[in-house]
Amino acid sequence: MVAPASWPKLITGILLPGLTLAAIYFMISAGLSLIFGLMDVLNFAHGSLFMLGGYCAWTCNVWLDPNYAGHWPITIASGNLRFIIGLIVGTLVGAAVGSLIEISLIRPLYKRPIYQVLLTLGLVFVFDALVRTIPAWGSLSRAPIKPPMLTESLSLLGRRFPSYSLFLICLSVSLAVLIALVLRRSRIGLTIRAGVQDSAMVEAMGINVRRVFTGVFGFGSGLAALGGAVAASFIGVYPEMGLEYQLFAFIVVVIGGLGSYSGAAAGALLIGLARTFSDHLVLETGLPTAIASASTVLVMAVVLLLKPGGIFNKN
Amino acid sequence: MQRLRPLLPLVAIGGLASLPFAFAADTTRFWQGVFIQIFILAIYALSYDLLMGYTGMISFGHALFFGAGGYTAAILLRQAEPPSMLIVIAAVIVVGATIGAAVGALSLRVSGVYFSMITLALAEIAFILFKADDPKLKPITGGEIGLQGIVVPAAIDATTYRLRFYFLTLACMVGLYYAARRLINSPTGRVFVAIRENEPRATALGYNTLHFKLLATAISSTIAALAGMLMVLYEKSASFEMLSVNLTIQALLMTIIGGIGTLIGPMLGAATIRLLDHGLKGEFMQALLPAWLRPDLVFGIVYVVLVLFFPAGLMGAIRKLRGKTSRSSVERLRQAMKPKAES
Amino acid sequence: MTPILEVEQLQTFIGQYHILHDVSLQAEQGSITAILGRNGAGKTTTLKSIMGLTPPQAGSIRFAGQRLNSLRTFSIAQLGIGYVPEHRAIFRDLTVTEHLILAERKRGDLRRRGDLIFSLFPDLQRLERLLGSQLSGGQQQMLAIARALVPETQLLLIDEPSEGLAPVIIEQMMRAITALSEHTTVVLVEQNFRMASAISQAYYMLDDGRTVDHGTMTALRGNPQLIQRYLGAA
Amino acid sequence: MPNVLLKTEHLSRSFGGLQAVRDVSIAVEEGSFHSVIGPNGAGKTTFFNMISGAIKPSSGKVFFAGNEITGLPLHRMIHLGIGRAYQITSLFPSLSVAENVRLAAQARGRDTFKFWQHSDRFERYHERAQAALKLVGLRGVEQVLASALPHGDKRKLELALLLASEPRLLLLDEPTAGMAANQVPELIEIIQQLRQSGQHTIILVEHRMDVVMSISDQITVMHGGSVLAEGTPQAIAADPRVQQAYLGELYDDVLTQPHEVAHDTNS
Amino acid sequence: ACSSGTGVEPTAATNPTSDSAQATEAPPATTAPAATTESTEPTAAPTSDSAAATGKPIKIGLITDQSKALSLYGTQEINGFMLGLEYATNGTMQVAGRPIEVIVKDDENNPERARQLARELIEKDGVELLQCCASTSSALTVIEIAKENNIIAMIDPAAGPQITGSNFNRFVFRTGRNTLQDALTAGPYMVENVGKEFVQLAPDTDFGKGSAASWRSIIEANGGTFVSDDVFIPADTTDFTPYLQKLLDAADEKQAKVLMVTWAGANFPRLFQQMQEQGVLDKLTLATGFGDNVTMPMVYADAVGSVGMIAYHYTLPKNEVNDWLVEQHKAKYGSYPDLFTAGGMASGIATVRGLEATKGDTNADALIAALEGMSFEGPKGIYTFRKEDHQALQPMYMVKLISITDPDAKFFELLQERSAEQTAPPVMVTE
Ligand SMILES: Nc1ncnc2c1ncn2[C@@H]1O[C@H](COP(=O)(O)OP(=O)(O)OP(=O)(O)O)[C@@H](O)[C@H]1O
Ligand SMILES: Nc1ncnc2c1ncn2[C@@H]1O[C@H](COP(=O)(O)OP(=O)(O)OP(=O)(O)O)[C@@H](O)[C@H]1O
Ligand SMILES: [Mg+2]
Ligand SMILES: [Mg+2]
Repeated sequence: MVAPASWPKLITGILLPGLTLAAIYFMISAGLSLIFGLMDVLNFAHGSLFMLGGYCAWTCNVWLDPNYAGHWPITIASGNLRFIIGLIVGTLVGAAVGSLIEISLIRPLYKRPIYQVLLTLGLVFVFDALVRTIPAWGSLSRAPIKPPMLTESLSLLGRRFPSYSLFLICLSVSLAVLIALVLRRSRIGLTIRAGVQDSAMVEAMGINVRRVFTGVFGFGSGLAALGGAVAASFIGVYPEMGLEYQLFAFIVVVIGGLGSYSGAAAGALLIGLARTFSDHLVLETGLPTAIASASTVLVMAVVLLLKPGGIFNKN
Repeated sequence: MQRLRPLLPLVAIGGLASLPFAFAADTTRFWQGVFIQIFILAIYALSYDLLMGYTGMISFGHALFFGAGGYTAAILLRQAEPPSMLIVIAAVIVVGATIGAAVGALSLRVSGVYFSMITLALAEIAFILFKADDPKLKPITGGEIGLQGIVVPAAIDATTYRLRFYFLTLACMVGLYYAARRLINSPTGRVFVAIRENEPRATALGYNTLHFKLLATAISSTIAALAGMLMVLYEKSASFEMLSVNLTIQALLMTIIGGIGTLIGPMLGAATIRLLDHGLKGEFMQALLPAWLRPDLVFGIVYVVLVLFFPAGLMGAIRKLRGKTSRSSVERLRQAMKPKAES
Repeated sequence: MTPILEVEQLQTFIGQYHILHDVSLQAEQGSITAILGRNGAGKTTTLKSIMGLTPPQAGSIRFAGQRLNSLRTFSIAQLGIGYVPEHRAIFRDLTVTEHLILAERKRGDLRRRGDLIFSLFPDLQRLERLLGSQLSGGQQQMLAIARALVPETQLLLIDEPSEGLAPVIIEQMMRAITALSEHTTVVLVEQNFRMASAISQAYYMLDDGRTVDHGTMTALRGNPQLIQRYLGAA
Repeated sequence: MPNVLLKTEHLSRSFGGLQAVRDVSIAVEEGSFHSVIGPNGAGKTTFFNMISGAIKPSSGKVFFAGNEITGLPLHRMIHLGIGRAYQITSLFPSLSVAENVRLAAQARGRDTFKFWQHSDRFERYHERAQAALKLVGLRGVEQVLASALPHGDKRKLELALLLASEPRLLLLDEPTAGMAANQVPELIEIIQQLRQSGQHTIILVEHRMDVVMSISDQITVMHGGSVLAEGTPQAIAADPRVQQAYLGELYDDVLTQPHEVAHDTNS
Repeated sequence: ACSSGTGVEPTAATNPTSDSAQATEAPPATTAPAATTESTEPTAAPTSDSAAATGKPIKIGLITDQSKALSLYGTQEINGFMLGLEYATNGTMQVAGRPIEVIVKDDENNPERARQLARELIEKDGVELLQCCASTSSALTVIEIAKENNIIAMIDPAAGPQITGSNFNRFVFRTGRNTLQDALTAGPYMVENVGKEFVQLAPDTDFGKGSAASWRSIIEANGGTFVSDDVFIPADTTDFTPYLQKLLDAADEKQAKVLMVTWAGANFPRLFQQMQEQGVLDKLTLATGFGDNVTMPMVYADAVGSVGMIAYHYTLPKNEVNDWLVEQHKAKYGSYPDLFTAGGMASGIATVRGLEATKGDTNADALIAALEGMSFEGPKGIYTFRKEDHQALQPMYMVKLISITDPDAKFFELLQERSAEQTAPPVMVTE
């Protein structure tokens, strides 16, 4: 079907870019999977937190730059340092805002799951408008700013591969492993799963369910924001990015199977590779390019029809 | 007050029918247009409520149904010799019902969020296909430009006969509302509600719930398709926007704001959203609000507050105002229990 | 001996409905106290009020001298109160073992209490890997009780433990509760009057959200009219 | 010669490695009252689930009124005349009591797809629903939402749902669970009435021995998935295996005086 | 060719405050004081509209993006249009005794909203003329409403060829250039001076396909060849690698020399960055259209020295109108007029000139008669509305990028001015 392509090309043209996409998808999906799967909260605003992380990181990169024309008392000469500060600030802001959202808005709605969807959907509008309202951000799209240490490209099998993409992939994989270890070794997962079904009963067992929920929500949000902060140097920032990546995150989580953490990883991998593979397919066969755009949802539809509960569904 | 209740629908219909004559002459055309859109959106919201509010199936791809109706009408009307309107309507109904039933059939395999997501996927695929700039598809779908300049039968052309079209859509809305009412009060409709409440139990009572879900999606889809057709007749164009997630979200918003599972609520929701949109972005509000407070932000905040504090939407608020809560079910229970406890 | 649990003139609303009007009760350390009353009398609500699940609007609850009224449920539980709810409240997606692990309040609780639990309900050991939803009705009830036994508690609130259990198991459980009451005070809500009367020393009779009578179980057994009046057939 | 309404042949079901029901063959005569008892986890509910079509047997067959019904989907069972109550209450929580029962009554009729007519026009379902409510003693709360009923009344409503579909065979899984002591006789009264009306064949699972012993024609004792014993109440009560596996000492007295309650057994 | 109708979505890197301020500060709707010039005779136009005589204001509805991705262009259009009116009326803001009133509406870059606003403007606010918009999709819906209501719609900067092609109707006049004109500007120059072996990349949209076809036909007509299939990239692409590899293959295996890029959308900077990182720009000479002053500095950092076409830059035209524009713009808005300011101004001027010819009558037939074939002096020189498709023929520019840091935005050196005739596109009207 696909014109025979040499192995190096398949690796540099499909595998690596596919992994790069998967890395971004995973970072936004991991938190959603935790929140959505464990707490049963369908957080539509998860993408907004991704966006928030992105904007915060971008702002750090720009404002702390000594060349920045605006007025800002602190400047940092090293672009690498600005980048790292951006990641930290983005993550922290995301986690804080996420926790706040949980405490103030989600908490009253644990008994009305549909309303969580509706409320967080409203938050998407609020965040979208907020980003456009903040003068420093606005409606326009902002170009990605990469740290100097990651602007070089590496030579790989006769092609050049951006080192930032490699960074994305490595970061994502290490995060995946780290979180998996934390989850496996803690009682938190258990508490949350039980708390979702009957939080009153879990409280009656002496566990502060609310705090656990807030913690998980904040953690998931922080992850999304970190994803956004890292992605910002690759895709730039723009107000629509929240909803755009939110959709990917939903798809990933659903493909993987609700609440399955490894499912999220598998889902991200699947749709990342599906996208670059169909990009390749379209180029080689002259099929309509719409197929590449549709690949993500197509894969989801096929997976759900074959395995109605997602790949890693327990039942 | 209670005695007058049966008159309420008549008053409402009468009010809407005389509305076009209430506007100032130089803006009446505009307001007629706004209300035409409201009526069409109300029909669309109604169809969503039938599915979400009564059968408990949350579709994230409702725009698919709306767009299907719209494109069917548009494609037929753009034929060199367009078929009669009756045939167009019949085709829209057939297409709407078929697509709806097909989507309903998916619920055989997936349920809950998975159903929502797969409907989203289907709508998204349709969206991408209809938007695609593909040599084979474009002659039918119009691609990104959509199908513009559709010729509507002269007698119902909204440009020349705006008022006539106003009454046409009003009649459609009222008719479909009563049809929907009838449906949910019918034995079939009651089973829809039973499925929403507790599907396994409905099955155990002896209902083949799949049949009912098929029926519910087919009917809902047909109504949405009719709304899409009306929209195409009014706008004289069909574009891929009709299939977009935005439109599904609109349906969701209208339903929530109006009040889930009340039929009339989502229709009010449609009016609210359209008028709010016009109001918030109109000169008056812009003069009133500080420049940085964007209308979208106001809308978002109002919406969040609504969901948080008025979960039953406008209808819930109205009922509250009319003091219905005092007769809530729990109270009725307690009253009913009293004599028994003493006996 | 001072009572470990003192409840005075409790008034509880659920939403806007006044459910408990005036409930008072006391439980002596190391005793088993039964709360009796017909269907809907407010027995479950009393236990929930103590646990802070339906916080009372008025009245006072004291446990080991400490006021519980304004505490949140988990803090109340952490004071050393265990709760077996009406209708089991088993988590569908957690395995039996996971239920027991979750019930630990200190590391090693399960190790310490495992023997007691599994001797009481040997079935559970066999079912360790099953999910809550896969257990039979009675097995769920066993798990609900077992769960409350994992941590060391000074007070156990048990709501209708015999529901759905086979007679042999009920018997076993009654013995266990009696044995347990040596270290732990037990407050028991039980429809099965036979069981309640067999193991408890004191009773409180509720009717329409009020304590209408209390005394020793021996006294109640000698008063068939009272039983007839408040419980119907005994 | 009374004919057999329900028959199972070598019915088995396993979950993973666990054999929950093993080779159970019983025959229930039309119009009789048959109880199934056994320790917790003996497989009673699983057995019920297979008869009522909620789960499929691993092997074996079920016959109803002479026809094989093994593996038929759940919703078909009601139409054949098999109705069951659930061990865990399962209702339509935010519908009224009356509507809950009406839905059950309507399920067996042929009017469900008449979506152009108002449901109130089908008086017969309303009447049937009222009759069922009356039978279980739930009058005066028709307009109350099912979720707002006290637990005991929910059980009654559950029973009313069942009766409204006018089944020939009634499967009752612990109907008294969660009922107040004073309501149990009431319920037993209802079940007695059903039995005497002769229109129903009833299979009951119950842990309250006083109830089981006083009401059953025939008792099957399950243990570890298989049938341990079968016979009349007297025969079962006297069976030492049953006593040992299920009854224990607490009910010694019950076996001799079914309606009396002994007070001081343990003190 | 990135600077076409739906254009590059403007992007800014280093100066986050200045451009967004621009984007949000739309000038208020301007109402000129009622005029007292002598009233003119009623025109011979078929309507009995006596508005011209009574001095009733002429309301113009301006629909464009003020708040979303194209708001930068929308703002340029608005500022330019107002200045155009001012210039053409000598500051009186009235024509033939009728004051001009402009009502600006934000379509949020959403065609459906543009349609609604067009209706609202006509039916509620009583506008008699329409001006729109930054996006081609919005323009396409607005021209349908214009047709429905017999009202003239002046289009700028939307550049999709179908506006004056397959979707043309006689009420449409476009002062902006379309993508074919872009191709006619750069194509011949590229073939002659840069290289003959081309490969091109465009978004997989109507606009991208149309633009690519324009480039292909013009370049081939001028002796260039495309050595590889055109690469169309879905607009929602995040990682462009598979597509860029295709370009690299074309360079390695098919000796492509020049890369034509058409792009539109938020991800242009990302595309450009990836082209650099993956060595596409090392192997192929980039031929592109240059964009606005805000986007240039950050996207084209490494492209100094490259050549391309541009529709307008304030340093290029040498004429009085442009001088006036630069001066006034600087005075009013504190910055130089940008890519689409000139287009907006041309629209304003064309509107006034047309109305002068009809003596203030906004009747469509009268205005069409006046505007068809009309030439007028605008910021780029002489513009002429071609009779057949109402496309304004206008001068275009080939430039070389010499700086991206100049504080006065003097980024370009003019290589060649292409005349209105040289860049006249073929007539594509299908009716
Ligand atoms: N959520 C609620 N809303 C309104 N009323 C309630 C609610 N929960 C309980 N009630 C009412 O409160 C009263 C006491 O209920 P409670 O459950 O405490 O009784 P109980 O003595 O435990 O009865 P049972 O023997 O049935 O378990 C009942 O009349 C019940 O209907
Ligand atoms: N889905 C399942 N997966 C695994 N095991 C199951 C499943 N359902 C039931 N079992 C097991 O099968 C056995 C029989 O269960 P069943 O519910 O039939 O018992 P029962 O006789 O009704 O008990 P009880 O009197 O306690 O209700 C139990 O050990 C139970 O754990
Ligand atoms: Mg209770
Ligand atoms: Mg059972």
